[in-house]
Amino acid sequence: MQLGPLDINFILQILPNLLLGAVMTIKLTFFAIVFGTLIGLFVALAKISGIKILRWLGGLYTWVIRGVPLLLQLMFLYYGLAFAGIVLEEFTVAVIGLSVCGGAYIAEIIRAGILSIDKGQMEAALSMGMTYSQAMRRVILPQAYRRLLPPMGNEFITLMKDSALVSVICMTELMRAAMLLQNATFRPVEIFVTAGLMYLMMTTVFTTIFDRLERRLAISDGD
Amino acid sequence: MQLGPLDINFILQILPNLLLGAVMTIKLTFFAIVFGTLIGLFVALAKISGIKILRWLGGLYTWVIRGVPLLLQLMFLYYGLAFAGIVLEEFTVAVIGLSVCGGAYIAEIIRAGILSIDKGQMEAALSMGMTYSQAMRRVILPQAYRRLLPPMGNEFITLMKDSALVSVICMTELMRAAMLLQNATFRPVEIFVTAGLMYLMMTTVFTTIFDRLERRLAISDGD
Amino acid sequence: MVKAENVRKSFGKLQVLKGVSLEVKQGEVVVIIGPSGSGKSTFLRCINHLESIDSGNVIFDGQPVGFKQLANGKVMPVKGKELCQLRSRIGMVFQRFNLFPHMTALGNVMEGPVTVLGKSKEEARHLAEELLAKVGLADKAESFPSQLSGGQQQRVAIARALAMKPKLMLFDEPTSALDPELVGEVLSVIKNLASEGMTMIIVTHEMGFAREVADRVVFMDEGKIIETGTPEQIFTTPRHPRTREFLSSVLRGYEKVPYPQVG
Amino acid sequence: MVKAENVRKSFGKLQVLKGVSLEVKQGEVVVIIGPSGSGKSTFLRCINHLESIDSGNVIFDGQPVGFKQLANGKVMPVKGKELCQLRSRIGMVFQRFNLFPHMTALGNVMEGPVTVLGKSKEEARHLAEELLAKVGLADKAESFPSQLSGGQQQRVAIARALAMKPKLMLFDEPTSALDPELVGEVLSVIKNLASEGMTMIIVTHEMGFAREVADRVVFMDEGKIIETGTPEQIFTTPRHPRTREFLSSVLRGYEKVPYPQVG
Amino acid sequence: GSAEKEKPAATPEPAKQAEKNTWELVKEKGVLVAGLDDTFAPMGYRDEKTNELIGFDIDMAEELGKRLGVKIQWQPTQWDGVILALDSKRFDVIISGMTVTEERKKSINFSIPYINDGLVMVVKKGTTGFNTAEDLKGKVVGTQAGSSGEEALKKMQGLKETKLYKTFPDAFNDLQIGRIPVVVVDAMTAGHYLSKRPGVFEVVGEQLTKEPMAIGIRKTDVELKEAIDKAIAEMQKDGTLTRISMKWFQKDITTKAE
Ligand SMILES: Nc1ncnc2c1ncn2[C@@H]1O[C@H](COP(=O)(O)OP(=O)(O)OP(=O)(O)O)[C@@H](O)[C@H]1O
Ligand SMILES: Nc1ncnc2c1ncn2[C@@H]1O[C@H](COP(=O)(O)OP(=O)(O)OP(=O)(O)O)[C@@H](O)[C@H]1O
Ligand SMILES: [Mg+2]
Ligand SMILES: [Mg+2]
Repeated sequence: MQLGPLDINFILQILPNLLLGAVMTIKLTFFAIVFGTLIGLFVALAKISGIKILRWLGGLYTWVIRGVPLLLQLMFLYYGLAFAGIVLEEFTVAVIGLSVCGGAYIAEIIRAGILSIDKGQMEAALSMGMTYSQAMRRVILPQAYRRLLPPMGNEFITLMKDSALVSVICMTELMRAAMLLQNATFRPVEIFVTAGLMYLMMTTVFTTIFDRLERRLAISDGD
Repeated sequence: MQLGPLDINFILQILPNLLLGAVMTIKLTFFAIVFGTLIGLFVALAKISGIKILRWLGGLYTWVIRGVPLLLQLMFLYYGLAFAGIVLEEFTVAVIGLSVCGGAYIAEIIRAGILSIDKGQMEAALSMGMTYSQAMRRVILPQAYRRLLPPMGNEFITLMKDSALVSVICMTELMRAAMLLQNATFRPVEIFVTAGLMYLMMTTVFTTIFDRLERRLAISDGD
Repeated sequence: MVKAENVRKSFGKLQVLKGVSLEVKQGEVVVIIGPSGSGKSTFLRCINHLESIDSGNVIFDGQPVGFKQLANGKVMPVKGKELCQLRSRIGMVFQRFNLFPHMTALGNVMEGPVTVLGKSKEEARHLAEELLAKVGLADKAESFPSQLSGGQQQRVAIARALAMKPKLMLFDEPTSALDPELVGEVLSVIKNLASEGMTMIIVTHEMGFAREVADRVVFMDEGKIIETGTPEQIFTTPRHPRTREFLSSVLRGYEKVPYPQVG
Repeated sequence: MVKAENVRKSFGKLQVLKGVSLEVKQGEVVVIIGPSGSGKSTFLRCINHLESIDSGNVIFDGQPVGFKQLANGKVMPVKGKELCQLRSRIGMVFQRFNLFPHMTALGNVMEGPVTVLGKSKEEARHLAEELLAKVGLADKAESFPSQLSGGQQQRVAIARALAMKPKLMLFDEPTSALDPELVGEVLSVIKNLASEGMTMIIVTHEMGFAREVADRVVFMDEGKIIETGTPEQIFTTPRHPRTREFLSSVLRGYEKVPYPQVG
Repeated sequence: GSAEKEKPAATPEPAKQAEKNTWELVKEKGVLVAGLDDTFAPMGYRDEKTNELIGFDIDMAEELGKRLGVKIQWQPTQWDGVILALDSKRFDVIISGMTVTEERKKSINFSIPYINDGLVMVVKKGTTGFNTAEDLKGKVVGTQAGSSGEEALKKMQGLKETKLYKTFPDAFNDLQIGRIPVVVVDAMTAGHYLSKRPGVFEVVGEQLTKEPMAIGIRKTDVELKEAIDKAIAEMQKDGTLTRISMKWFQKDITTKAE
């Protein structure tokens, strides 16, 4: 069966392999989001905290990570650390690399979100006798949350796409699955078009979920 | 000379090659910024125009480009197009790939910037007898400009780092220069550390310039 | 000068103008009053085609504005250039000033003559300085809008509109975004314009001012013109019950806080 | 109840409080007046340690707040838990309300008892409903702040502060962000509190209200307390020339637009 | 490896056969564009100081060009996509120590071989237990994606995993790190990297395959192949190849004239 330049039978043949890759992409993205958000939250809190050394460390972290290509970071984690005696598995390196990188961006997003909350909110919470962390958890973060959604959604999609880079450390996610297939069959057109559509589908599903979430939050919030 | 695990003499030996790569990185980034901004401007205008088909095309463009990893886009431009008979040079592919990708993000940034300008500004301009394009050029874009600076600065840094990806199509920019050196010398540590520092320097210089620019604009604007 | 014939306009399902006809002669000052949401702003914006109309005609200076109605009742758009040319002869002053924040007061006033009329910077600067002096802001030429009070901003906006040497001026509640103590300076500028014979259509809630400056007062409600007449007639012996009702509710407020004395 | 001794506070080079001492007794209502920038807000914020002080002492209920001055003149921080515990017994109402926008009125009032005092939701809800009723907002329990008028928001803020059963209430210009017609409802709530014997320190520009509710009026200027006295004494026979000057400038406005009658 | 049936590569129909063939075009321009993996030491790679391309293939192609009367223009390419790039006419030939394999023969033509090479097993010095191909069973084996090593490993049964690297140095790095126990690589590449980190690795066991290396040519370019074959045969006879081999490998591993 032929569809323009695409041989549908061939696509069906390679689909299982690509799907396997896509599952790995999703897995990586999921872990990167979870750990990246955790890292981002702590770094953001460090960067707005009153403790100078924490602010400095947070600044150093975001500066370095955002200033160096992820490709290089992955190389460093995979080969560099290993030469220093810390040998990590591909999957571990991939998750750490993506989380650490995503974390730097998420930290900036969360920090901006927190700073956008009126200072009076923190003062009101403190003056009620809340501790700093209670005020963060009960008052500031819930408000920042909604403003964070759109940039976080974008960042998550970026992470999903960046997961394509872990192919350099021999993780077989969707991108590398496509490359390997291409190597075996020398038929780039079907392979890359299919892989591209799969990425597009995944990112679109993601965007849609986030849009929904945003709209739901907007309603539940009384304004 | 030895500095921790780093052999300084060796670093001095490889520096010229890395610098050559860095120059290519800067060249690529420069072209990507220029063309990306042009593309972004036109796509942004298309997406807010009154003409449905333009809006639709603009939407399609940003959706696809932002939904698919740049790595895949580069592969497509390099191999896919070649199969369709359009054989482009590496440099051309690299610049097109980076510009087209950057353009999609810049389009969203510009669009958001334009939409953030009060509707009354456009109305005031039109009611004076300006054409739509005069109003855009004289009234809307100059105002949007300042709000665009911070996100544009970020995007430019992203482009600089993304230029590392064109190593997959054998453009010898900084990232690939590092890889080639490691092939020839088999000494990854010095090479990747130096390359990382060079990236960090370039992105930092960029950030600093943008910060300055922002501050200068803030002053010159009378508020 | 300007003539609206049976103008209709809907936003989605909401019909905002339900057939409005109004003719304004050269040199005449028409004040439009009416409750919020009655379509006053929309009507004003239809006159210089900031809103397109669904049916009807707007004729300015003998030329159809934006859309013209053909014999078969269909409407046809008037082209871009022609439209800009038309708009450049109608000045409009908005409730929220809409000065260009990235230009000085002088730059705001020079912008139209230079960009739209293609005058030299030299010439435009002279004109602009003259006009700023006329609205009492000669010393604020180099200030940016953010450095001016609301009343000063609105006067710059008026100067900006006048710089195009318009044949007709439209004012949409020019003082309603101002602090009470700043209202007077703007109204006095408008009164001077009236006394110089400028043709104007003014939407306002300042009844005292309407009474003083209007040749004719038009009362609009729910997208229709309910009643037209001289200020004396409308304010003292309104014929229509809705007019009476509106005026009594507005004037109750008006008697308590008189509009600032101007001139 | 609360005692400030020689409190000094600088922001960078600017010394905002230049040694302020004030004692407020149980059940007393102290109103602080003074020109803008005189340090009134800063002083209030020092009392519950929203600002740290540079030197001096603040003693609340026998305990030092935030910092205590040692014998050698050095100041030592009071620890986190202790500080929160102290703050929970001092209610503060801000000029800009600072309600939590993501919680209903009821949620705002319940928040403190549940989170800080660890009460059950059940108990907190009962208390909150009672307090909302007390400030006249029983029917607005389920409204979000964005759905309330400024005056209603401020009353919820007062209820929120009362929910902690504070021994002292601090008000920082509680009505200055309100439209004039909404001022009365908030002042009447505060007056009721006063009549119930709540200890309060109130910063306000409403001189009529100050006169009516204060046991003692404190006049601050340039970071110092210039004069203290009963309302009668301060308003009719101020001793210090600066007080006279301030009052005469304020009361000129006050006589023109009397503060709305409350109660 | 992937199990699907290999189909012949989708070679695009050349624009029109009636037009000039590639060899005519090359002669006309005086330039032969050669694709190479410029990370493939010691066949073709970049000198770390001058950034110049050096290696056996570079010297050999220089001689080849002289005999053909054309200049060689090098076009670096990603080895993963080398056949794709040849098919899409990014260059005219592949001169990059390309091993002649059955799989590749399905997609492209080869010149007569100019080097006899073969795959060997490389391990960390002191590792025992790798003597024959059988010993790879149950092991994680590393090699470069798209290399002849990958193709050979694909045919073997019972491997635990074939780990495919972007470049051989990456694979050797992982070997040293200990993530993989063995790398399968052709003998002369192994020689190069062993000399760069002396004492870390060693070649063990028997040579796994005999693999001739040749120049890759599009199936359609019959005339070009003829010309190249003739030139290589000359170089075999007059000792040019042997000379270059001695320079790069200190021994003669070139093919001999039949
Ligand atoms: N762009 C728009 N889209 C949808 N509805 C609109 C739009 N502009 C105006 N309307 C609606 O049209 C009606 C008339 O609006 P208009 O602004 O003309 O009233 P108005 O008489 O000027 O009132 P006001 O005194 O409050 O300015 C209102 O119900 C308004 O909500
Ligand atoms: N966080 C701060 N950083 C720097 N300066 C501050 C800060 N807070 C207040 N100030 C300065 O301290 C001085 C006193 O401020 P404060 O708010 O206490 O005055 P106030 O008497 O409450 O005035 P107002 O009646 O305007 O509220 C002012 O000059 C103000 O600019
Ligand atoms: Mg209106
Ligand atoms: Mg204050």
